[in-house]
Formats: sequence, C-alpha cells, structure tokens
Amino acid sequence: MINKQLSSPAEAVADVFDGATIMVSGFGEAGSPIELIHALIDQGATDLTIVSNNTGSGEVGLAALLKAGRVSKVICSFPRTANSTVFPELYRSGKTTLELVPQGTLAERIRAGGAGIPAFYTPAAVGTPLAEGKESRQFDGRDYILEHGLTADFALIKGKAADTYGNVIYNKTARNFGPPMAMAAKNSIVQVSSVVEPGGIDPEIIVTPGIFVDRVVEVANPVHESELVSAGVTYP
Amino acid sequence: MINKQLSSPAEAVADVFDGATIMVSGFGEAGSPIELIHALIDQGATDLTIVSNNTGSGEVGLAALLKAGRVSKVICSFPRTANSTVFPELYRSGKTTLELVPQGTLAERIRAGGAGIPAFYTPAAVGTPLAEGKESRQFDGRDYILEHGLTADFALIKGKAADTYGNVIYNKTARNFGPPMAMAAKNSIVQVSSVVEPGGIDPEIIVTPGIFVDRVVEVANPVHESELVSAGVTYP
Amino acid sequence: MIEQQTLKGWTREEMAQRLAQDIPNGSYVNLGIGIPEMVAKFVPEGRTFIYHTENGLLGMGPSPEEGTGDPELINAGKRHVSAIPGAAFFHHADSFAMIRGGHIDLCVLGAMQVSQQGDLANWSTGAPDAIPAVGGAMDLVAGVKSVYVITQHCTKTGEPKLVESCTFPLTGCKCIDRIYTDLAVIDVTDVGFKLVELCPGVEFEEVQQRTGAPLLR
Amino acid sequence: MIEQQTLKGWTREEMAQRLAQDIPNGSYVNLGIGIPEMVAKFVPEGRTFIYHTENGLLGMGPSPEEGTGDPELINAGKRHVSAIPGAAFFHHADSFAMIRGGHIDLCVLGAMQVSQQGDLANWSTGAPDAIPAVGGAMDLVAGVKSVYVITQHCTKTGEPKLVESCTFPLTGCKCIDRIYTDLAVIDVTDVGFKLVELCPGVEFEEVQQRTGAPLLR
Repeated sequence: MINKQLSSPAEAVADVFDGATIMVSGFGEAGSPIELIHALIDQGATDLTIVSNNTGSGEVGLAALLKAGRVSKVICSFPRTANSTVFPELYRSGKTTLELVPQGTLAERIRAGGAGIPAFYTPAAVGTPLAEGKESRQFDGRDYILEHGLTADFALIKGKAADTYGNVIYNKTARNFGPPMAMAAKNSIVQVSSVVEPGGIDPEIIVTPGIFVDRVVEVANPVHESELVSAGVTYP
Repeated sequence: MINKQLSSPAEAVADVFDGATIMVSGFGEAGSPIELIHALIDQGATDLTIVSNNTGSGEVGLAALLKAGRVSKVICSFPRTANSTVFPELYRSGKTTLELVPQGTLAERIRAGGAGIPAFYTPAAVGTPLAEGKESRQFDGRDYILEHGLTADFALIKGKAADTYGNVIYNKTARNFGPPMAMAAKNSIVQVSSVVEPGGIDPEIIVTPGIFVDRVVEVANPVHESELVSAGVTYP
Repeated sequence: MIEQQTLKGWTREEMAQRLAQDIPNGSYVNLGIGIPEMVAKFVPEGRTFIYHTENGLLGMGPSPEEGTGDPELINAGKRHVSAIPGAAFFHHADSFAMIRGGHIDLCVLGAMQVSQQGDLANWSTGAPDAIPAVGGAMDLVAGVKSVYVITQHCTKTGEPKLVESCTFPLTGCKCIDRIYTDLAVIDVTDVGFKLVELCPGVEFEEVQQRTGAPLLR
Repeated sequence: MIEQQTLKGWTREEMAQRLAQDIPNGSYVNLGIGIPEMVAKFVPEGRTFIYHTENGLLGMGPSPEEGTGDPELINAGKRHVSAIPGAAFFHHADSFAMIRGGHIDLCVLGAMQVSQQGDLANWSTGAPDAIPAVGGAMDLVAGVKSVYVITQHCTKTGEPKLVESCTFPLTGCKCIDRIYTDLAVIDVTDVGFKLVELCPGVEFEEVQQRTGAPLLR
C-alpha cells in the first residue's frame, strides 16, 4: 500500500527546517503554489534559500514569504516584478542575497540536479557579467561555460491532478518549472486540484512520474495570485 | 500553411546521403521504425553511422540494413541480440566498428545533443574499460567522466500518432529513444499509425513537440519485427 | 554630441511589419516583450509562423478579450494568451532545450545597444541600485538560429544605440544578425554594420550620422 | 584450487524470496534479467513495490499469458509485461534521470564477480571475440541508492564469485551493498565481506571456503 496524499498544506510542509533550500515552481503566477507557500509562512521556517524563476507579486505567496523575512538567498532569473516592492527592498538593504541565473541555465541546472549530472557546459551567458568567475572551455571552436546541477531539500509545486502514487499532470503554462523541480528535490511536495486513485490518470499522459514526488495534497480551488494582488490582500 | 506529412517512407528518406549519421529509435522491437528502415535499404545510402540501442534481430529492419553492408559504424549500448548473427559477423570481420556506450549515457548524450549541451559529466562507467581515454573529474569528492553530446543528420523514429505540425505521441514502451532522438537530429522523420490535423491531439499530452520533427509519414499498420523474424522473413 | 534632428521614420507598427516580411513560412519564432510582440500582428498573406514562448508553449495564439484570460495560460511577458490548434505544452527544461539546441528559427528582441560586432546589451544599465534581472535573453541569443533586434535607432535623448562597442553589460557576444530601426534595416556583418534598406524619405547620411559606428552601403 | 563439495543451499526461488524480505514497503525497484526477475514473485504480505524498467515504464506488472503480449509493452529483457494501475510511461532520457539521479531505491543484478570492495563485474568476460554489450548496468550501479547482487555463490566450475579483486572487466567500482547467494547473505562493508545470514544447514566455514576473500562474521 502506497499513499502519498497528506491531509493539508500544513501537514505537507511540517518538516521544513531552518536553512533549507526550497525550489518553488511557477512563472509569474502560473504554477505558483500559493497555498503551500502560505502554509510555509505559517510553519515558520527561516533562513531559507529559494530557487524560483521570479520573486512573487504584491504581498501574497512568494512575495509574502520574502516580506516575512524568511529568505536569506534567492536563486532566480527574473527577480523584478511589476507589482512588488518586497524583493527590491530586501535586496537593496542586503537582507536577501541574489544569485542571478539565466532562465534556461536555471531550468537546466535544476534538471541536471535531478538527473545526477553534476555539471554541464552551456553557451548561455558567455562573455557577459554572469559568466564572471566561471570556468570556460571551447568545444568545436565555440565558447561555453561550466554550470553545476542544483538540488534542493524541498520543492513546492503546483499541479493540476495527481494520483496517490504521486503521478502528476499540469495545467497549460503552469507546468513550467514543476517537472524539473520535482526531479531535483529530496522532498517534492505537489498541490493539485484533485487527487485520484492509481489508474485514474492515463499512464501515457503523466508528466511527472510518481518516483519524483514524495507528497501530494489536494487544494480543490487554489487562489490566483493576480486576484489577491488586485484585491490588495496581504498574507498573513 | 505548414504540413510536414510526406506520402511514403520512400519519400521521407529520399535525401539520406552516403556517410550520414542516423539515429534509429527502438528498444528491441518496441519503437523500431521498420518501414522507414526498409525504405532506407531500398534508397541505397551507404557508409552510415547508426546510433541505436540495439542492432536488430533476424534479417529485417536494422539487422537487414546491417546485412546489406550499409553501416560502417554503430553507436550502441547492447549490440548482442538473441536472434541475429548479422552484427556479430560484421563486427568480427571488422566491416562495422562499434562505439559501445552505457545505455543511460547514450540517452543523455542524445538529449544533450538536442538541447545544445556540448558536454556533461556522468558517474556511469567510472573505473570501467568504457571510461578509458575519457577525461575524469571530481565533484563533491566523487568521480565523474566527461561525455559529449551526440547529434545526427537524420533520425528515424516510430510514433503512434502525429499531427501535420509534427507533434507526436507514442505507444507504451515504444516511446524509449524517440523523443531525445527527435531533438538531436537535423532531419527527424517519424512514422506513425495515423496522421491528424493540428488540434487533433490534446496539447497537454504531446510528447514530442512539432519543432523537433521535420517529416511525418503514415504507416497505418506497421509490421512487428518479432513476427517477421518468427516467420523467417528477410528483407529485401 | 552629434546634432540630432527628428526624422520621420517608420512607426513601431511599420518596423514590426517590415520585419515580418523577412520571416519565411513555417518559421518557429520567439518574440520578446514590447515592440517585438507587434510582429505577430503582421504575418504576411499565405505564411504561417509558429510562436514559441519560453514559459512552455509552442503555438501561442493571440491574447483573449480583456477579462476572459486564463491565469495559467500566459506568455513570457506574463500576459494572457491563447493556444492555437496544433499547440503543445512542455516544461521549462524542454523549452530551453528548444532554444539552446538551435531549434527556434528566429528570435526578435529589443535592445539598449548593439555593437558593430553584433554584441547585444538589453538587460541591465549596470546602475548600482538596479535590481538585476535577465530572464531568458541570454539563452535566446546564445541558442536561436537568427536573432533580430527591433528598436528605435537612437535613445530618447538622441544617443546612438548602434555603437562601436557596448558600454552596458552584455546579453551576448556576436549574436545579432539584423537590426530593424525606425530609420533603416541594417545587417551585422563580419566587417560591421551594413545597410540593407532605408526607410522611405530617410537619407543614408542621416542614418550614418545617428549611428555610433561606420555604416557600410 | 579449493576443493569443492556440493552444498544443499537455497534454490533460486528461495534466494529471490529471501531478498524480497529486505525490501521496504513503497520501494522503487529495478530488477535485472534472470534470477533478479524472480524477486517480483515474492513480495511480502502488506508491501507494495513499484517496478521500474529502464526502457520507459514505472509500475511494471506481471507478464501476460503467453501469446497475449503487446510487442510495444516490454521490459528491459525484451519480454512482454503489463502496466499496473498508477503506472507511467516516459522516454529513455527521463528513465535514466531516474536511475542516475538516485531516485530508484534498489536495483537487483546478477554478477560474474563481486570484489570485497564492492566492485562488480557482470557484463563481459573480456574474451577477445566476444561482442561487447553493456546495456544499462553501468548506469544502474552508478546511480541507484542500493545495489544488491543475487547470484550462485560459485561458478559452474566451482570458482568463487566473491573475490579479493575482480579479474573480469568492471561494471562499476564500490557499488555493491549486499549479496544474496545460495549459501548466505553477505554485506559489503568498508572492511570487506561480512556475513549477515547463513542458509539453514550451511556452516560458516563452508561459505568461507567457497569465498575468494576473507569473510567476517
């Protein structure tokens, strides 16, 4: 008997520890696991390193986690957001440090971490400030830089549906970083709108096989970040 | 107007040239594009380098291409087959050379080739004869070897269905090397049991997006290698 | 400073339309945010382009009516979009495999500066208090087969954007193939900027005057 | 040569059954071809294992009735299998990401030789006329969390398979955690082979006599 379903976001994030590295899915609001992030804010872990493409919007979700002072470092491709002053303030005050990574390098580093590849070469960022201090090397006459795989202690991911074995499908462009992050984290936690029995999802259409997923939690009607931001909601 | 469908396997492989590198999908008979391979035998290109997990069975498909003397080199993880003496004879006589690659390294080298990664480090084969002559390096105290991306001029792939934009889905374990090979070849040619209009496949379940596919050909009722071998069929 | 006069050049829409003429049928195209997005409005008769958005969609269609969008169907600029028949969704690692692996035919980007070697600066002014943010630009210029820039020829204060060498931090080196401005279409060649076409009513000398490096005819 | 007597040890089925007892509930397991495959017949009451086959299936189920198999639903040994409810299909690069990335809990393999350091040789005799073929074995031993060997204690000609150092070409170094033979269960530790359990009726000295390296109690 295998059942990875937990009863609530709170239960799913209960063991997140201070100093943990946490990957958070989402590109803008699409795929951002707001309910898991809010549960993490309630849970209280701090000194976190967050790996995510953006830094949230308004004062909910990822921006609220930052605002709560829980994040000491962000590994990110685009930490500038239209509707938030949270990260800029933390960055300028030096309270949160930033490792800026080109988006494709970020995605590939995460996949590599999940696939047991410690390092790989990429042409992205060659000759730019983001290549400074990195090893470079030519292959077939072209310059590349060495990038390292990224892993995490936890991943917080938003899917569409999952079965109790942890097989996950996603919704449209909310898929984005979820699948590679599920691969790269020791404890991958996925919130979905519905959890079904094994066999409830066609094995041909599964995007993230259950082996990459440790915990599944049902959030039947997830909030949308943009609606919360428009309504001026802050969390908590 | 975009339409990648061609009328026949013969038309799909018409421009394969002598000396080409060709990736061929399949693990055993599952996913082996027999009709495309037979069309290639008829077409006559020779001095080919074949990248494939196995070397075929009996005297049909990949084994028949080898038997016809068209293959000067095989890049392969498991070239020993239960029902064929074709490759062993060519290998022992020195007519076909072999680059033996661990199966996971082969899959990753192909994906890397398709993803613009010129080289990556892997722990597989460290300390074995297959690591001889390869660069090695430690990360976090563990040994890895450097492996290079693989690309090809053509890929011959078997899918289940495709649309005319080249989006492909596969059948069960016949998926195997098809998706990474479609990424890694300049000209990816996919035979499927049915070709549909764009929109005929749910965009959420597409396994190989059309950008990786150049040509699609319908083979409504593909033969199964094992049935041909049992029946003692030889090709041509 | 070079003395500047206001020239009546192409509008942004005309620049986008001019660029769209040069895209072959069947191309896979990634459009950056801003003026590049306008290119999609001007697909020439009889051609089909398939748009890639790096957040996981091939076959991006137009934005839906205001208020009817799906917050989980967005483009790289985080705007609501649609998916055409024949679209495919995929994850970020696969999406950038398309980019890095050379599968996208054309990328159109904005620019702060382009050098005569084809270096691009479009992500940072280098100002010490700016929040650095790069997104997918460095991956796009490193991986896409052809990279076109669409931009005003000069900054709002009249400084040339086409320069001998970039002073802003680079996005990529030797990566730009062609530049579409309000005044001209210019190729980046091994020997520097080369005029392809002038905006009607604009003289070569006027363009040269506003370009920070030699412009070949 | 050490003199050999035939000992009445565990049968292959008993070896597989003994190994199955040590697999925790919920494990993701990859079974090699041959004796390893038999492990699936002996899942202890109350436990569920999910079987991974490297050719692209998680949730592999039993082989169907002879003659009813699907040629496109096979395992790594190219035999017809089935897919359980909750199974997932995926491509080869993803499949070996599971292996190399340390996501598979246990792999069970056959062996030609295992050294006291845990080196494994199981893919080649090194004979000059042999057709070399490695498959996924090197990836499995490099990536899977625990790697168990299941094998006869000695070769058909009575040579020890547990040795000081392998003479056949290696599959991997320091990769084997535990060995299940017809005579005993033996751990590979930092200080060499260590007995875990004897087959009932077999004496320690008898096992030591048939082992090519010191066996610790």
